[in-house]
Amino acid sequence: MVERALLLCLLLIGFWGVVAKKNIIKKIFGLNILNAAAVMLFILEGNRIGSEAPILESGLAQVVDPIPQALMLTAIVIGVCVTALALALAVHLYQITGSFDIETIRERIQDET
Amino acid sequence: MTTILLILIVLLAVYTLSSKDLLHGVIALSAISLLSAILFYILQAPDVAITEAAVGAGVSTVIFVWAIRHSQRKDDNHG
Amino acid sequence: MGKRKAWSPTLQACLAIGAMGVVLLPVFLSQTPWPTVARDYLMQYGQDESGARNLVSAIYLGYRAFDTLGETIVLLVAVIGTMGLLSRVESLVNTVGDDDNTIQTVSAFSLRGDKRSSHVLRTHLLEVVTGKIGPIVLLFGFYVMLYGHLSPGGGFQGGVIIASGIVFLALGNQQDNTSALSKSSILGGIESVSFLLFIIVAMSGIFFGKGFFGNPLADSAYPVGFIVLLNSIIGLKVGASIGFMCIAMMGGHD
Amino acid sequence: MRPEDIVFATVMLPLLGAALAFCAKLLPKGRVASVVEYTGALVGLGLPPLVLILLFPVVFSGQSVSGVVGQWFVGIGITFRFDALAWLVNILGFTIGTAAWVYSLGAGPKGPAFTGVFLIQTAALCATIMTTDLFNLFVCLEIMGITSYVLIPTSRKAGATLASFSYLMVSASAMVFFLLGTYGFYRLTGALSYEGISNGLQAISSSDTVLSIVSLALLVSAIAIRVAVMPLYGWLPDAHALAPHAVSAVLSGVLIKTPLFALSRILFLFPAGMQVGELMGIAGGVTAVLGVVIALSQEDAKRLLAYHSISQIGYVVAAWGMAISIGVDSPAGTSLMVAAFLHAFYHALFKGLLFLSIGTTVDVAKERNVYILRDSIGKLRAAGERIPVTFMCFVIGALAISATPPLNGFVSKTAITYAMKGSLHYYLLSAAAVGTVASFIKLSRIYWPTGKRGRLHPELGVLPGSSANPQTKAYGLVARLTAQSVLAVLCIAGGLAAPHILTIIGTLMSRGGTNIAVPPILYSTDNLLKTGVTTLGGILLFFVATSKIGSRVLHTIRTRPRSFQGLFVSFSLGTAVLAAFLVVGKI
Repeated sequence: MVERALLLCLLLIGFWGVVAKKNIIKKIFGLNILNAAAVMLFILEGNRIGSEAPILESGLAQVVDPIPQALMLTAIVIGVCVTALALALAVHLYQITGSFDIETIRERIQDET
Repeated sequence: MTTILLILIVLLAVYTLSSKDLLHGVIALSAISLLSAILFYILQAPDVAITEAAVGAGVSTVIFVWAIRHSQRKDDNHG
Repeated sequence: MGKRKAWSPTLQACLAIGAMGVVLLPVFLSQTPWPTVARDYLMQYGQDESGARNLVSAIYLGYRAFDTLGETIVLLVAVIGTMGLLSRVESLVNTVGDDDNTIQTVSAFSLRGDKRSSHVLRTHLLEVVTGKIGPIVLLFGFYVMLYGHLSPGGGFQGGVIIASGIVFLALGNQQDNTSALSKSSILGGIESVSFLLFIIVAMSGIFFGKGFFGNPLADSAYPVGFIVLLNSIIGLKVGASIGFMCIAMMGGHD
Repeated sequence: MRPEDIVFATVMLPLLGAALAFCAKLLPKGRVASVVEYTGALVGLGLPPLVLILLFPVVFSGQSVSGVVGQWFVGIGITFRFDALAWLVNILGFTIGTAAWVYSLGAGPKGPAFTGVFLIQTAALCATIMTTDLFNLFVCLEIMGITSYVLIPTSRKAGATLASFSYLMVSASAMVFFLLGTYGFYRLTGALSYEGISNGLQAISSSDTVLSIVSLALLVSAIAIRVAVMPLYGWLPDAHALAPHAVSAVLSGVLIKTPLFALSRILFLFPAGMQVGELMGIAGGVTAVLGVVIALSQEDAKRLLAYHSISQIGYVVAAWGMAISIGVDSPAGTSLMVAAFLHAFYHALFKGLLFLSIGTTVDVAKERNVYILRDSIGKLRAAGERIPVTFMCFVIGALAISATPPLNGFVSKTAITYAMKGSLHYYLLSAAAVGTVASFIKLSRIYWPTGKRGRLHPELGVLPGSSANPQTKAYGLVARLTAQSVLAVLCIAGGLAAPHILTIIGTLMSRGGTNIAVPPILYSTDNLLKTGVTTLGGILLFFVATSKIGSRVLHTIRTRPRSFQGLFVSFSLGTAVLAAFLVVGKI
């Protein structure tokens, strides 16, 4: 229970970063944290029904649920790909406008066009 | 144990978003990735742990550092 | 909607986060017991059906391999997009206002450009150490890649390790002739060809009556061959594309 | 070859084509590389329609092909379903995709990398509409998203990079919430396929109902971001206005509609789905009106079109939502669904046409402001453009979107309003139609001739992306004009052949292969009278809008504060409202 409350806390911190931070790199930090919180929730809860890693050994034991783990492999990779693209866009915006501040960037681009 | 790790992760997350120096933020973020890799290992998810360590702490840190090297380290308005 | 300015941004943010927090409460605090149907099925039949002892690999490359194809596509597109933007970042630095309208990708780069020679970070020590470690890292990457069905790891993780091995080799080569593995054309070639191979392997099940993304070796003595094959292709592809991206990023200006 | 395998050709052939295009990237530039690239495009865009024709008898007789990818165990593997809905959306995707790609040969970004990414986007569209698995839907939506983030900034405008970044941030955050919705359903039912979730939900205890509702709300609002219904539209105008023209045509023609129809697959199966449909229907009606009001206030020609896309998607969402809230098995529901799809399809045709012809014009004139840009015909002529084609294409597109008989816009808008006569949506959409006419009168001013001869600065008149080599330039011109004329012909044909098309789509949308949709009466005196009144109202509104007071109001609307933060605030408040609406409806 405490763990899930902490995860909710982590998720909201990430969301706060995405929503309220002006610096676009900080926004990307927030997106990463948001993603990590969702991944941790899946793994944490999938662990509740077993005690062994899902690699079958000779002895019979209850393994944890492998499905959330397989799904989260995909989710982690997609998260990193999106982060990479977001950073490339951010650097490009910085090269155009000379700023990381989202409002400054918006103003400078509007002035230009 | 998991609770302690999660508390550390939450604290690092707050630091990541509030630090003035973006490079410190990147390092805190890769620390979060490492801690969560340990967490996944404890939670019987070795595959996810390896992926998180390789991708989260490795590749994404490289990209973040590249991005910051191409721009500026300081968060100007800090808000 | 015109009067948004009256609200302060902080208040708006608090409202958004508060609303989301309330919505997410039932998701995070649900006490419903976690379902065990799929786990029980996999424990009983998973190894026979896919041949892999590592059940995560069995799902990742067997039961739900279509998701994995999607994931590699996302990686491919992300690398193309990043490289395209990267080339524009570089060109903006060199010639401001250059504006031609064809999609570009970084087609040729090397760590040993003129700019690199004065780089402080590249000491002799670094070159020697990375040059020696590189092959070992590569070997480890291949191990993780090929044994993904038995132990933790697999194509993707192995691929990332291979990519770091390639980067080490690129950093550590002391002669002016860049090592073959870190050449952009070779890496790009491996990436494209392995993507083509992946799609052909995915379709191969059709000719064995197993359907799209079915296991063509399901009835043979070694059903696990399919997973090993997919692991190797993914490993090569991921290693090439991430290595490509990292070298291009490190080879840029400072 | 079993039917299950043939169905996947629509996904695999574009991917194969993309792989070929990427291989072409490796070859040295020249004839061989181009041949490989064009072969890839042919494989990816040309062959799948043939496969679709092959599959037509199957879906027309009311059957569907469904199963598990790779014949794995159904509880874990990915299930899919290829039915009439998937067939129709595929046709939509390939028609617009092919036209846009051909246009892109003439102007805008091109090259193997562009072709490859474009083909991957098409494959993702087909996969999105076929899948019946929540996590696979997540992956497909991510592919669609990431290809758009890559394609939007290829126009090399500074604003496009910002638009792409905003779109990325808001939709990537929304996808995390989609993942949490998936988590909720998996926790409750242990399944990821829609069928499994729907069966599992019947057995849950009442204390878990709230979790199931919240999960559904998270999924719906994450998809609604992609569809750009009213509170969640903020990312769209910049992205669509600043992307390359070919990409704009695909984005607003196909990309915002596919997730909507994919969502209907989820909603059919859930008890709370009807309420979601009801709420989204109202949101759609409001979107149609507000979108057109903002469109009327715009100065930038392409941005005006982008706001129009929001307004027109509002029509589609209104009819779609109403269909789901009535229930798609009833005749009324089926007719609404038919109308919704028809409008989605026809909107893709005429909006694609408008984006391409306006795109050519603004590129030639190097000016996007509809107040400054005048006498484009003269400028086009001076640039060596084939005037009749580009100008006629614009006229056809503008008349179609303003619902002038007998063009296709008239048919689909009449079909929608006919099916929803008497409801609140009916009045909202009629109001939106007036605004559409007014805003297109405003847009067509760029072609009004002035007294002076059209003159060009020396550097004007060169289309960005077109080559200096005269022979290549000629090929490019042919490609652009072909793409535009094909779309224009389809617009006219879609209007003339409307009764047949309505019957075909009606049969496809009905269960069991017999048409239960009520065919709308198109050319009744009522409808023609209404069209006349709408046109007059539009002209009147145009004069009101150009009056002093009108232009001041529009200026206020245009310069309303828009912030990045607002995107997220509306997303999270929208989700909260949706969840609250569903929870209250349940208790």
